[in-house]
Amino acid sequence: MSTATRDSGVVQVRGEVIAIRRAGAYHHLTIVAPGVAELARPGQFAALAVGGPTTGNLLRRSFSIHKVSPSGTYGGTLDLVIAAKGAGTEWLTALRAHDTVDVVAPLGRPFPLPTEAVPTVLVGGGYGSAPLFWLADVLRERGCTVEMVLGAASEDRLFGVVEARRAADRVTVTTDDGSAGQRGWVSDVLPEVFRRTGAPVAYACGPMGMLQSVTRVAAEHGAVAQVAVEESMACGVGVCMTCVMPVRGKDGVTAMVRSCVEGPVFRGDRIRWEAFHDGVCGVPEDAVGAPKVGGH
Amino acid sequence: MSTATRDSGVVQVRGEVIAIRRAGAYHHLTIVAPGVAELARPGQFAALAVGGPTTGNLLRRSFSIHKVSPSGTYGGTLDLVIAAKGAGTEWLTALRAHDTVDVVAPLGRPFPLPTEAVPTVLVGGGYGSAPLFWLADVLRERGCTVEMVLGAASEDRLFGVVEARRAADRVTVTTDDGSAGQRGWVSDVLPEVFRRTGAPVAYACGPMGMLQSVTRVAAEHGAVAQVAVEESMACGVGVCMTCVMPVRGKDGVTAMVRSCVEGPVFRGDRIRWEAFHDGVCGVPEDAVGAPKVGGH
Amino acid sequence: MAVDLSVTLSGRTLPNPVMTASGCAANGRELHRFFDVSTLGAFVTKTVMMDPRSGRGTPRMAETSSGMLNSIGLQGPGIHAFVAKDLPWLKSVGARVLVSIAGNTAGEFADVAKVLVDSDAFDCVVGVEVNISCPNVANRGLVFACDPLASGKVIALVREQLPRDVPMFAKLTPDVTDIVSIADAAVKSGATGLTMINTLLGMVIDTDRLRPQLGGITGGLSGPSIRPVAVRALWQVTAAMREGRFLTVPLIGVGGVRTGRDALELIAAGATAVQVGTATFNDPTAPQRVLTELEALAESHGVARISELVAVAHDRMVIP
Amino acid sequence: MAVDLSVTLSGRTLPNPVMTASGCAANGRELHRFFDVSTLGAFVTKTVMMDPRSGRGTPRMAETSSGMLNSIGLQGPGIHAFVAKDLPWLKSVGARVLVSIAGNTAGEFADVAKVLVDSDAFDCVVGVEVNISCPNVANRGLVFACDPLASGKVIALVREQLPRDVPMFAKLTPDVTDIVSIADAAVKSGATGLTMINTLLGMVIDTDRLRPQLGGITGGLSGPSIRPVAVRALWQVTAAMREGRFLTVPLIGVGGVRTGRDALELIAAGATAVQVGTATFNDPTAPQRVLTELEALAESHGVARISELVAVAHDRMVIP
Ligand SMILES: Cc1cc2nc3c(=O)[nH]c(=O)nc-3n(C[C@H](O)[C@H](O)[C@H](O)COP(=O)(O)OP(=O)(O)OC[C@H]3O[C@@H](n4cnc5c(N)ncnc54)[C@H](O)[C@@H]3O)c2cc1C
Ligand SMILES: Cc1cc2nc3c(=O)[nH]c(=O)nc-3n(C[C@H](O)[C@H](O)[C@H](O)COP(=O)(O)OP(=O)(O)OC[C@H]3O[C@@H](n4cnc5c(N)ncnc54)[C@H](O)[C@@H]3O)c2cc1C
Ligand SMILES: Cc1cc2nc3c(=O)[nH]c(=O)nc-3n(C[C@H](O)[C@H](O)[C@H](O)COP(=O)(O)O)c2cc1C
Ligand SMILES: Cc1cc2nc3c(=O)[nH]c(=O)nc-3n(C[C@H](O)[C@H](O)[C@H](O)COP(=O)(O)O)c2cc1C
Ligand code: FES
Ligand code: FES
Repeated sequence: MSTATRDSGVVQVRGEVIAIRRAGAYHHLTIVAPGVAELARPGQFAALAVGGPTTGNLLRRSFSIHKVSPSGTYGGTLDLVIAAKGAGTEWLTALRAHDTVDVVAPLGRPFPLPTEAVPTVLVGGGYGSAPLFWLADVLRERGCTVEMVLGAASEDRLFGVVEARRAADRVTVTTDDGSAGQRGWVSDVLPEVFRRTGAPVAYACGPMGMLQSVTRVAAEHGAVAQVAVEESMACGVGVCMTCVMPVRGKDGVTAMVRSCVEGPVFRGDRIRWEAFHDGVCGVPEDAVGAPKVGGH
Repeated sequence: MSTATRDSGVVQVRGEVIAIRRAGAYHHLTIVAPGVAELARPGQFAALAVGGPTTGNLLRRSFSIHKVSPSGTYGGTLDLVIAAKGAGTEWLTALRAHDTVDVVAPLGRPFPLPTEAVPTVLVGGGYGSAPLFWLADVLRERGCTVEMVLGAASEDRLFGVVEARRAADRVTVTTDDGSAGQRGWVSDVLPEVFRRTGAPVAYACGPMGMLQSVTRVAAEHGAVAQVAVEESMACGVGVCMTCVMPVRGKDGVTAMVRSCVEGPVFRGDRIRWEAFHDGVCGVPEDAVGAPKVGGH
Repeated sequence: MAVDLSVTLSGRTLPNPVMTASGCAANGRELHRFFDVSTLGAFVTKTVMMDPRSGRGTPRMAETSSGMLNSIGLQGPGIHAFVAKDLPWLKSVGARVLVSIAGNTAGEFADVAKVLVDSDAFDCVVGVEVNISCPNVANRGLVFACDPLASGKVIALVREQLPRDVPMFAKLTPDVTDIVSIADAAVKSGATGLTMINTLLGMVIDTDRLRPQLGGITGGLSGPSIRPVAVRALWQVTAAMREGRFLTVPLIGVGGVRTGRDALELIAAGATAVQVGTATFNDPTAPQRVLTELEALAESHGVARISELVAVAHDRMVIP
Repeated sequence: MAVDLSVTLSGRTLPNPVMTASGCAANGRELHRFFDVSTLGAFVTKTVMMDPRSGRGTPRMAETSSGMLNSIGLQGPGIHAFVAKDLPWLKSVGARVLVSIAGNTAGEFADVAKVLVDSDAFDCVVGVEVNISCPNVANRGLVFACDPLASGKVIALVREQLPRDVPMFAKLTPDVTDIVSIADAAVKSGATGLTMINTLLGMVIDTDRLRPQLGGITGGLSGPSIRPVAVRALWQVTAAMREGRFLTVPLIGVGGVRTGRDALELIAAGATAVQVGTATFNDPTAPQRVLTELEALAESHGVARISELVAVAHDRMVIP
């Protein structure tokens, strides 16, 4: 079933859905996907083909890996949390047990882990919390303390509040409408969390606006934010150049880098947030190879 | 569910598959399709949308109506016999009970029935026999005797041999490879059948080559052949002009007529068989509006 | 609050912007079994020429990924039979009719228009669509709409035959290097509007028989697969008109519309009205369904009139 | 019996006719995780220009029915970085490389070719693909390949830089009224082959925001939706060559190939080799899978050599 893929850290496999259940506004899928669990690290993602043999939707859909388990009754499994929003996610969330789906995983760079046992803050927006519980487990194994902040528009759009209580040392919940936890945004509660924990590092996954404010608040408290971004991706494997964003390298030089292979996790302070505006992102003038005035 | 369609003899309805089972090389589908049974006559067909919401296959697939039943536990049903050969039929034959499928039916002109109780010959090639059992019932209700000839390439490609024994007064089976019945083609046995029955009319459904030979043999025995043709159809409802074939009208004038609305049943001797050649059909020079030499 | 769906095309006000596409709805009777064709903004008839035409041999179609190829060869009864039978029927059910015409020569277009204008049922005609995306017998079969001069000539000759107040739409092919120059020529020659786009020239080979699948070898590609080309063509011509490169005329968008959302896409690019073609083969009620879906969508955008959405995307670009 | 899959393109023999398509496979490392890129007939690199280029802003893609739009804007490292890093890597894994080059001006194309020819790893290069489907800065951004003169000029200048025995393919856009005249100009100016087709110009409007979905407004349409246009272009140019209108050169087919059957379709229309582009985004092993499927299909047609199937459909027409 699984395609042996040249010891390259990624497999392509015809997965079998073994469980699919609602979780608030989302669907939680468990897929038998041999080979993925052994390779995956928190923060990486999976790219799924959608629509079946007659489909007109050719592009893969990407999802953060929620968790993996190397063995089990059915072989290694992969868990994803999917919000139905368009043709592809509607097809995926309508799958039934024993249906098959083509999976390429794991993809992208995982969250970098601290070398020492430090306090950490994990921030998830909506389904963005999906990869954080597994990350929390790994961090706690390394002796880090984990404080989690989960935010969403409304209660049904929160994911994993119960699991958070198990995985983290402390959990704060916010919703825009106050239907659960504190009314407001995660950025409202974050300053207090950083103050309290003195965490030198925050991990975040969620909408771009949230990632930007986590980065800002972290910086204000001397912390580094590691953020998992979500940019439109056509291939997910690094060959199409659609998923780029302006990121400053270690050398201080900005380039349009592929978020599927050099991300999806970036240091928040390296992302050129000012280039993003209402769903569109421009090329900063100082980026490598940026169009010259009057040029291309 | 069913769209009331203006008392126009056809309905569009979201059908529900209630049974699907193999029958030799074919799949036999029973679909709840309220409204169809009341309107349908033997020889008409149904056009089904395929592929589901994300599909890239836009065109409907046409199938002879095998039988209908106006009421039942589930409401009116429609039975079709489908050979999986391409994307659309593969999708249809992979449907499971309770899946839904968009059906437009009944379409086209049915087999014209004799006004008197006469002997009749019904000839089916492959799945082409599907509409003939229902036709046989109707003919026998009218006092006609029915003799059936079923032919196919091999035994698994015969459809309804058992049902034929019930529906007809006598049944002859032929297969190209001799795996069932007599080895050979239906046209090998037909002369004898016409001689024996003295039938003034034959009804046939199957591949074009077979329809042509049924027409020829019928004519040789002074009988009229009513044949249900199969031409590539994009719409099935008469609006696209893809399904045309050269047919001589009552006035003797040949026109390119739509087989979906003026057919699929034509008098065999009206079809300009000589225009067909290896899957391609030309426009006879004497057809209405035929290209003039050097013209369009 | 209900959205006002009416649109005005070159002086004629239609109750809504949704139409059938020429050649995808025959001349009305067949679809009338599925929905009342008079509920559409207009009914666009199959292109008719002077004489009856048999069209091409078969196969005439090939399914393609999210689309199809056709090579019908403009089969039709000829303009005299059309005005004697089809047009009166459309009038009798209360349809507003946009009549699509063509000719083998520029002169034939004009002759067809004349017969139409002189016909009894002409008062149900809300415009003429001049299908210049067909071969010009006088010029080695080159499609009229591939050449600004030939396009302009046809349009000017047809214009002479039509009463001043009858809207005339030139239907353009996308198979050109510069569609704006063809649009320009058509408008300068008297087209009061443009319909875009006709099919793209395409071909399918049967890989079992290893020969062209269509009897006519090449065919016209249509369906959702070509919608991005239609949107682009509407956008380019609208942009040129907004820049004042030629007179601003209404555009009718066609190409790959299957849903109300698709219709809105063409409208936002610049179309005042929208035609539904190939999607009708998938769903015979498609034109009516598109209208219903479009209405709901316009409502969700909070506009009072659908016309507020015409070309709206030109004003909403984000330049970061 | 095994089919001989080898094909000869302008003097270079490749083990099989399947390639990646420029811009759909990056420069090899990423796909090499999924299959050994040296097993393909050739690996076609992302178009490279003189200087590093950031490409356009985002969004750079929109999914369309059976296809997609992209507006990457030729992002790349520049030819110097390419010959320093990418080409040696491709050589190290044993790939045969078809290098795609472009320029903002005709002169820049030639300069890029010169750097390539002078590079250390040049011996793994089996040809140069000249991507003339990009904007000509000197002519108001009009795409070179839309104009026979501009196309010819680029080809002639690049030809001067390349050793005689290095195959040179001109990559054509389908967005022209007459692709045969562009093919003619390219061949007359020294192209030893042609690659067809590049993407079609298209556009998608986001119907929630009512604005163009791509940052670059328009983009290139690719994928199975455009295959009928690719087949038609290959057919027309092959027919013209068979009629002796210009020198017969090998064609590389590209456009919508997803399966071995699709590849065979392009081959039967006239392509000697075939590139797999957008399908790779659906399935990262697509180029290799297409090769396997094509081999099985050729076998089922009972040919000894795949080259027997090139343009075969031109000889198999049924004229009833
Ligand atoms: C690294 C990464 C991780 C993600 N993790 C999750 C997750 O855990 N759960 C979840 O529900 N969603 C996640 N997403 C978003 C998810 O990929 C999109 O919601 C999904 O692709 C939308 O597909 P659709 O067919 O429903 O929508 P459509 O709008 O029909 O999609 C059209 C095209 O746009 C692309 N696209 C649309 N929205 C997005 C988006 N936000 N990101 C990337 N591509 C997009 C699709 O892949 C497709 O190619 C993630 C995205 C990325 C890039
Ligand atoms: C009046 C009529 C009655 C039919 N009855 C039956 C039946 O009872 N059982 C059965 O198995 N088949 C029947 N067929 C044939 C059936 O319609 C085709 O096998 C089917 O359309 C093939 O679809 P596909 O997606 O599998 O093949 P594809 O090759 O993928 O089809 C591609 C396109 O070609 C059209 N097409 C291909 N073959 C045919 C064909 N033979 N006739 C019409 N259109 C075709 C399809 O509709 C589709 O639009 C009938 C056809 C007609 C016209
Ligand atoms: C079967 C068929 C027949 C057509 N016949 C005509 C025609 O006679 N005249 C015309 O102007 N366009 C004709 N067209 C083109 C359509 O009107 C329309 O411009 C094109 O199909 C694109 O729209 P669509 O994608 O919605 O089908 C035809 C299209 C199809 C599919
Ligand atoms: C994301 C993307 C990037 C592309 N970049 C290039 C390019 O740099 N140079 C080029 O010649 N063609 C480029 N193309 C065009 C492809 O090489 C190919 O000609 C086209 O996509 C049609 O083939 P397909 O349908 O198999 O994708 C690109 C296509 C896509 C989808
Ligand atoms: S999604 Fe294709 S390069 Fe990142
Ligand atoms: S199938 Fe469309 S007219 Fe017959």
